[in-house]
Amino acid sequence: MNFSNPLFIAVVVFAIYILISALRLFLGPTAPDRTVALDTINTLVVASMVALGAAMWEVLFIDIAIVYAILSFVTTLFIAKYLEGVEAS
Amino acid sequence: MFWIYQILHLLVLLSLIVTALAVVRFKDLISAAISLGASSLLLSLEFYLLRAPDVAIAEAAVGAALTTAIYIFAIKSTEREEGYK
Amino acid sequence: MNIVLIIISILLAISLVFNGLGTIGLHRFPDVYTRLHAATKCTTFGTIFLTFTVIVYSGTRYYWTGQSKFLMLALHTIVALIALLLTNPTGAHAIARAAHKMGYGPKQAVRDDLEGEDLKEKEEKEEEKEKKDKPVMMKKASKAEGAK
Amino acid sequence: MNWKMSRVVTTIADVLVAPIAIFGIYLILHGHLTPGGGFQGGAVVASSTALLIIAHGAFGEHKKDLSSLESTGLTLFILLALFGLGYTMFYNYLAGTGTLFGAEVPSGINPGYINTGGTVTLMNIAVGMEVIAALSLILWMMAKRSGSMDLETSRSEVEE
Repeated sequence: MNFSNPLFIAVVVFAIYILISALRLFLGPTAPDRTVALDTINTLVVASMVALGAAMWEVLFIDIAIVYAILSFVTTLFIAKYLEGVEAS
Repeated sequence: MFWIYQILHLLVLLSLIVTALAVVRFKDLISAAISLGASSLLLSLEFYLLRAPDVAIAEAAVGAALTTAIYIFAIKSTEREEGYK
Repeated sequence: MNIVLIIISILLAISLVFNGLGTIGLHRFPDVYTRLHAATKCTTFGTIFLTFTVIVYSGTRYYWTGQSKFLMLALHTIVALIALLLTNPTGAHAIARAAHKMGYGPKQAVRDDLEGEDLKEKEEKEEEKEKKDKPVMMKKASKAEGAK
Repeated sequence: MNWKMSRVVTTIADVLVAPIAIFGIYLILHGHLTPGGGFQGGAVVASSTALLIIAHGAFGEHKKDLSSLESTGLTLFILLALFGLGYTMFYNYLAGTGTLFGAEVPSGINPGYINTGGTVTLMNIAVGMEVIAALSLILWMMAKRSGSMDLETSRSEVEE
């Protein structure tokens, strides 16, 4: 592994963004806000997985990013469908 | 340049702690389920960083998609008592 | 300086800047809809540019070394890009629809175009209209055939 | 949870169901060469079932089919384990025999030969069948029960 690859440094910056989005998930006043934060975390994690797979030169690791993108979509749909039937107080 | 890798681990584990604290702290069930989904997704990223793609796929499939789905089906059949927050 | 390195740095910088803007917008905006707008759009755009970076990186590696591993890397990244393009806007649409159905209005907004409308009823009316339209067309066609 | 979602979501879900299921089957069948295996691939296929349920509602009666598939997978796994009982349990009696799954493993750097798994491939398939059926059955039953008292029945049930 070559740690001086620019993609590795990009992944570190992505990890900082993930931490900031996790703070919004902690603070967000309503449930849709938290869902938005979850969606942002998902996209950032997919991005960092693609960058890490390219930096490690492993083809199989990109497949995990594809699975992850599709499965996080299922999670988002489930939460959205539950929230559709709930009334805010 | 190995310290970059360690900083990466530190940041991911820190955000994992934040989401895990959110799971324990929230009184609203759906917010706790959302935080649990985020926590298990970040755990999958941590397994990926440790170069265990096998466990990462299992965690992403079971922890993120199926467990959240089952929790939401369970929450759906309860009654909501606490205020929305 | 290599020209490929310059291209990769520019694409990576665009990706990092847009992802950062999305994350900042998640904290700065007051409302669910504006937060969704900032977060989803900016992170999708940034991630698309990150996949472009990886494609250029692995493509040039393939050109230099000739190993088929790097070509596979580029192709799998294109599949990941397609998956991301399909899933991300749909998730944003579902969240916005759920928030509107829950009853959260936009803050500081001048007007809400969808206010007071029940989306479900509107869709059902549209579907009924479509169902009504189809037999009418069939009848017209049969009439025309009968005239012949 | 029995009503339909909007048309955008149902269209994209219809597009994405088949690729997810195919990717899960790929994970099951390549479990002895690449990361993955019976449990992981089965969970991915079951999440495609979750996508179908979320888009179109839980309709139909599939309890008998799914539990018979689960029983078939478990029985196949136990039978495969018992076939190697001459030596020990789970003995890999197909390895190195040159039959369909028992080709010999080449040494050195190689691109990865598919048919060298022995009984591991067959056991992965059995475990995959079991996990697909069990997780889909859990999801389908919970969707059916949690939505039965709700606002309105799904459109497909009305049509039936």
